Amino acid sequence: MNSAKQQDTAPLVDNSYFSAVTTAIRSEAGRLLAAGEVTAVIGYKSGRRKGSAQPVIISDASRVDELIFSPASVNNLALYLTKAKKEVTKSGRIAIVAKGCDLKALAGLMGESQLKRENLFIIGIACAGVHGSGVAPSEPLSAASIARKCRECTVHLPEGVDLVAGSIPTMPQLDALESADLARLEAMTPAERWAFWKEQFSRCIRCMACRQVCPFCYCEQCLCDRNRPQGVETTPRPAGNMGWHIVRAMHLAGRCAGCAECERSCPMDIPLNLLNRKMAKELKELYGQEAGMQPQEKGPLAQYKEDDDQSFIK
Amino acid sequence: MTKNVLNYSYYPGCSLHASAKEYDESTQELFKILRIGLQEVPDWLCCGATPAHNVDELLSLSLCAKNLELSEQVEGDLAVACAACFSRLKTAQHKLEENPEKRKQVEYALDAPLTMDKPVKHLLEILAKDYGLEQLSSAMRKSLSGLKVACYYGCLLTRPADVPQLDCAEAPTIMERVIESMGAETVKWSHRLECCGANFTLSRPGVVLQLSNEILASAQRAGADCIMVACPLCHANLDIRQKDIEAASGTRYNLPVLYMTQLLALGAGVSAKKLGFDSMMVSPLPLLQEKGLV
Amino acid sequence: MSRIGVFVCHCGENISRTVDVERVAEAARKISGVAYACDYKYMCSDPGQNLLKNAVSEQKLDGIVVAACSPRMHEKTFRKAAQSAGLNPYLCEMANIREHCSWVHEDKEEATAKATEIVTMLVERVKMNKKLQPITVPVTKRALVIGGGIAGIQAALDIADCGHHVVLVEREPSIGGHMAQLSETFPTLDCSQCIMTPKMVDVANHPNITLHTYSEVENVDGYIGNFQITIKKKARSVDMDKCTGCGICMAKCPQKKIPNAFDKNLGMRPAIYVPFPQAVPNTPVIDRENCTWFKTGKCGVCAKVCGPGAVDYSQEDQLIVEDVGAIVVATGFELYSIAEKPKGSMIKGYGEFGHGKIPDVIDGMTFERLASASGPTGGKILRPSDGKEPQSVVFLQCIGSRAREKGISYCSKICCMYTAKHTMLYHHKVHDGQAYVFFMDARTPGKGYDEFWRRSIEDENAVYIRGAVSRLYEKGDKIVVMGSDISLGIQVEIEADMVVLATAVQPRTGAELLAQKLGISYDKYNFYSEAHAKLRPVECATAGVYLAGACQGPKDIPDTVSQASAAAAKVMTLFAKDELEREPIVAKVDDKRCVACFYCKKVCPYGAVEEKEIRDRQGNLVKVVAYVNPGVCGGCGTCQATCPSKSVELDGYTDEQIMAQIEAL
Amino acid sequence: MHAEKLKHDFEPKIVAFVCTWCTYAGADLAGTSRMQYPPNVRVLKFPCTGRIDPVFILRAFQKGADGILVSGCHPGDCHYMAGNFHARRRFATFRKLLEFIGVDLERLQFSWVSAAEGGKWVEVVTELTERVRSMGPMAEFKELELEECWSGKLDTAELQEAYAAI
Amino acid sequence: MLQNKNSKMTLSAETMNLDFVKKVEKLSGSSVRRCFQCGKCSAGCPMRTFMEHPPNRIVRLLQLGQYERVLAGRSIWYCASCETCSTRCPNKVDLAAIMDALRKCSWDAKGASKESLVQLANRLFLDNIRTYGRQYEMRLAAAFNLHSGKLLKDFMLGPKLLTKGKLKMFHQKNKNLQEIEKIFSRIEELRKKGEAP
Repeated sequence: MNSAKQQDTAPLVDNSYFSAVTTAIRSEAGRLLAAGEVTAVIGYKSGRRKGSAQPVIISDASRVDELIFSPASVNNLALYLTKAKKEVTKSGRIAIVAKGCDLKALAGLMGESQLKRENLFIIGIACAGVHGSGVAPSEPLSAASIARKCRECTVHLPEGVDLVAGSIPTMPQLDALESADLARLEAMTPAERWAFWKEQFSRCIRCMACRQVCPFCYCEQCLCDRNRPQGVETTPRPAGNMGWHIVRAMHLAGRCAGCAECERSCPMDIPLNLLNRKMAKELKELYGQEAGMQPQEKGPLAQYKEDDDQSFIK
Repeated sequence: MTKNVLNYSYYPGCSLHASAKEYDESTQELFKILRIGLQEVPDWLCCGATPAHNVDELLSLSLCAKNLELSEQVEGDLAVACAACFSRLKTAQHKLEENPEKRKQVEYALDAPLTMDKPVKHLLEILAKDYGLEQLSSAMRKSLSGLKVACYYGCLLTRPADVPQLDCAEAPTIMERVIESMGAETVKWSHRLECCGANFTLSRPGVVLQLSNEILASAQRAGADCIMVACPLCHANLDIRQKDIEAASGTRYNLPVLYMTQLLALGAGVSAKKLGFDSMMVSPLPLLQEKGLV
Repeated sequence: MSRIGVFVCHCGENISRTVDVERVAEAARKISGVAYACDYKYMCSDPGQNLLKNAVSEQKLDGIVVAACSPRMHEKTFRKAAQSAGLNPYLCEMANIREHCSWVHEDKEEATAKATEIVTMLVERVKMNKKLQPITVPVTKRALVIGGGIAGIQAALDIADCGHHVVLVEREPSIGGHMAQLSETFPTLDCSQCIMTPKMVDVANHPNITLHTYSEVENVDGYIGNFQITIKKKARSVDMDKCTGCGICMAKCPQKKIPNAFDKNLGMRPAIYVPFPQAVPNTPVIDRENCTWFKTGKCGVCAKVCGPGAVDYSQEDQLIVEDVGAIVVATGFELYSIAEKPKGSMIKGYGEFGHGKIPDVIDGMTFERLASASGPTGGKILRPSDGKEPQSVVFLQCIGSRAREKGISYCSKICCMYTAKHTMLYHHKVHDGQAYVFFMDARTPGKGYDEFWRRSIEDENAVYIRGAVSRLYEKGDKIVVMGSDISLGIQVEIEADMVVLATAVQPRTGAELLAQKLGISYDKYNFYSEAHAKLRPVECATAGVYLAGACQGPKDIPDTVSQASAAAAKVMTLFAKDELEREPIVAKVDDKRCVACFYCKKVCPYGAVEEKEIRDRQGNLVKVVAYVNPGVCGGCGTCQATCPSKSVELDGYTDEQIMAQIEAL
Repeated sequence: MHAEKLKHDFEPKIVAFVCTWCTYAGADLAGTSRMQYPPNVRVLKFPCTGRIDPVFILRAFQKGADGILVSGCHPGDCHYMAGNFHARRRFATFRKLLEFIGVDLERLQFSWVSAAEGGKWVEVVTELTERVRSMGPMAEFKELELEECWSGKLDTAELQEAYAAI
Repeated sequence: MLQNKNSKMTLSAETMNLDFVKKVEKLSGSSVRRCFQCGKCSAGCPMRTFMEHPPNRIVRLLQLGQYERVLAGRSIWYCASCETCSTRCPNKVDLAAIMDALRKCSWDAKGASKESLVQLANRLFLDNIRTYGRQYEMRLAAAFNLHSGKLLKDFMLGPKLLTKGKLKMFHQKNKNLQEIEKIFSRIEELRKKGEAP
């Protein structure tokens, strides 16, 4: 994880890009609220710390200038439609600022009939990338500060949105650290992998941040909190942790949008996105399906083909 | 001279006056000792046998009809020794009763109305049914016990099912029953009803050798001491040609082929000398001596 | 604290030989929550069951485990016993210590240990069992019959005669189907029309039958006992109530030269027509493609001449909805044509027979129309090409059928018999004509069938030649047939005046579309699949749907009628009860937990999951949740395994029950 | 097989999750035909493989199973039409996950055993039992169960290497 | 005319000689059509190996009216008249009788038959009856050998039989020879008048 530290700290994109995106968001938000096309806009505003950004819900046209977009606009705002601020959707049509990965989450949630496209105005961001975890918000977006997921992002330019804010500046090719890690893990023996994950999960303190921040963990009661019957131990013991992370990965398989919020929000720096990325990869190989920017009627695990691979079945 | 129990008119058939004379002799002897009267039909003529019906059914029918007419001169049902003649005569009766058109033609040929009602009986039938097996065994003087006999029916005794009605066409037992009543032991064997190829004795002896060989082989497999026949044609092929068959097939059989009447007569106490054993190609005497029958 | 009773069976010696049953009972007593344990020689015997019943009442047991044979053997027996002892049957579980233990192991120690563990697991499970009540579903005692051929007619009449209302839907303007097209029927050679038309009239006049002709099933909702059927009534352009069936419209219609499909296009019909004189209902329809009025807006003769003014050009297709409790599918078959291959047909086609380009190469049904007294030739066998009487007719069997490489591997079943019939009809009508039949085998399994076939040869002069035909070609006005007599091993050549092909019996084009509407399964040929090839031959796997006739596989008239009556009987059995009772092993949704992701709905093989709105007292929508219709749910539990929030539970196999077993490992 | 098995010092615990229509019936058939197989297996009956939740497998491992068998109807024979098809995808995915986590898949067997395949049931169960026996106990999950919290010590060479690798 | 037994059949009302079939059915008193080619006759026929057309094929050819093919073959002459076929036929087709009928047709047709020897034997046999009334093997054999040119056939057999008194060198004729002659001649008459087949 820390291998990123050695990277070059030169800015990847010019600040004008971010200001361009910001103005685009503001003007559209203003127009929408003024015209009453939407009852609220979900976006980012600057936080107290210098350069930081935090989610904001604006329902008053006069406040649109609070809206910004910066390398610190890391949060996946989809969360605010299903969990964090669920009730906003009740107020009417909502505009939401979405990076490519956030858009995938929105698409997924539509596929799971949590959202209706017609109730949303999606302001898609032509996204250059955002900060990784543990980066000072004031830092420019550099090879050093950019999030691992962004280094190998395939959805810089959102599709099927109502408006695309900004345009992607030309960026250097960054080497894909996550894929590299994945490859390294895959190359290990089962025993080595077990050792690796055992170590990782043993650090887990079960703060459940990963769950709280995940747009797809919208269950009202998670089965892992149940004790009659208890499928997964709730205490932060190695056994329970292992169970929790396996169940979580399994539940996200074929759904995860790859926003890596879980990994970002993890206080113990557990590389959770590796699991999600791995599952996405496997499902694509097995059934040629992956989370995309368009809603899918059925995910890979909600359907079957009569000739699915069964080489592993005797 | 005591009175006969039964009386028959007798149609020996051509062979019995020639190659099968021992069949004729033994029959006479047997019937004498059983006190069954036999009176040969005067001036009987050849039934036409296979050649006739092969190519000229009308002729075949006419010859048989003529014989039936001739037989009327003598008292008693018509006793027939030769299976072929028996088959022809029965068939003729059968067909002429069934088919008025053919009957008309035959009546024209004979220039006389047909007299068809005289029952035609093979010797077997007479012995087994008319005379009866109990009487037969009570007539036994010397048991044939220990003698393993393969009873050979050939084609014509029982086939086709609805004509001779001597016994079941496919699984007859009449020969076995008759000879067992004289104490003999009969063997189960596979070729009792196969054809010996009689028809080809003259024209295609090769055929005969092949077919008859299989019959002899089967009898030998079944462990028979001898084969018993009720038909001179079968006898001719199995006995007279046995040497050639052995030569052709390279197997030694040395299976005596005896007429049913010879064995019965022997059992009924007729002296072996009168039964023409010496005139057979494969001499049965060694066997009979071994079994203490002569 | 639960009070479980454990009953260990010796099964004579079958269990006790390798399992120390006393010790198993002993061990069971020590399990917490077990109030009573015993062993007995034959638990399933009367004394055994009484032992159990008494224990239940004396020990006040609230759950029992019978350690004996496989539940597939005796679960019902012991649950009944439990019930009669006043215990909910679903609080009784069986521990399989015979098939899964005593019979498959030799070592007594091991077997006993295993048996004990099995019992323990089941005890833990039964602690979690809930009382379940059998599910009841109301039954709408009306039946839908799809298809008005002999199968549909028979089924409809049987059900209607039993006093239940029947909705009969027929795609064509008249009922009757293929049987109405036949001339005579084997093996008795009685005239098809004569035995068919009375039945058709019965249908029309039956008080319990609602007949929708010229109509199709548009949509099917619901489940056994409670289907909602949407039927599309196509615009007939003639008012059925006003029309008297006088037929003057047809007589006066200027557009008369339209090939009549009913006569296999040999005869002609007007644009306003009934397919055949004995049609039921005897009300014409306007064929809008060919009607001058609909093409040009001019003409309108039929309307002018119609006394009662029944002709109504403004009619439109209408959709009606019928509620029924059971469905009989009787959509029948169609014959493969070598001219154009039906959509979806796997048959490669018969170029060697001229692809239907040779006019005097016809199929069996066309021959039927030629031979039919009410047919286009008034019953004269005449060649389509020049109307001459054919002096030699060659019949070819198994065209398309029994030809794996040509696409269809099955036997069409009826051809051997109808071809034999054809040779007779031909011989009766053309005395000096000669009929030849090329065949592979004569398949005549049926009462009087083989005799019938032999008759065509022995009394009716048909010459049967064993062997398939290689090809046909025209030579002047003759058709040369190149075949071979395989019993002789000699090639045979015949110069025929006419050739009749016994072409394959196939399902209706688009049969699969109806199947999808009904949610029933079909094989690779699109024949509808029965639930069990031998023991449930008229039911579909989908409850409440039954099959009759050739839509399920090639059938002759007797077989079709039998199956139709069988299907009717099944429907009556269903209707004999006011409510359906079924095992309560169904999924239930916990409204509080459900977050409406509808994964359950996506994976449910039965389409049993619906969306349910939850509203507060004021009626505002609180949330939408999944709802499992107990009438439709098959009880597989796929929904529960898929549900992320585990808010759907399969009764009888709840997570609690299973986890309890796992914990007890 | 039986006689010498008695000598083994390690008797693996095998858990079988089976559907009631095919595999459970198949196991019954093995019984009625008096076939013999190791007594290590414990059978849990489900209506359909479609009902089997990966959590159960996880739980069984944690509860000390050394080998697990999941078995149901052959494709197309499912009593519920499609349950086993869904299960097939679910477990294909779950295997990949466990593999990635580092669970040795030799311990997790899937099979189709029809009601007529008593012989196959015996074969599958015996094979799995003997295989797992030779692999020894399923240490991984058992350890986890025992540990209150992992020391975090990199005490083995492979562990250090693995750790360094990331 | 057909080149060989495998040359192609062209079937039509003309090429299928059904009158011939009717004739055979009349002569034999057995149905030809009834045969459904189960092959049981050929299965049991002791002479099958000597025939180029097995019995069932003979019937099949008849059914298709292919009489030349039937008569040209030697099969009909290799039938031993053992009646096995007729006895076992599941359809009561009297094949033995049909064979007789066919042989008669070929006999009358005097067409070149592949089996002249059998015919010769038959002819001599019947001549014997006509001239003597009964069979005398010696004479028959001698005559046969003379006519067939196989002078030494069964040469060794003769003397043996003689010594065993089985062959009579001298034999008397039947006294009723003229009656026999009458039968023969009246049959010929009948045939001339066409009142008999």
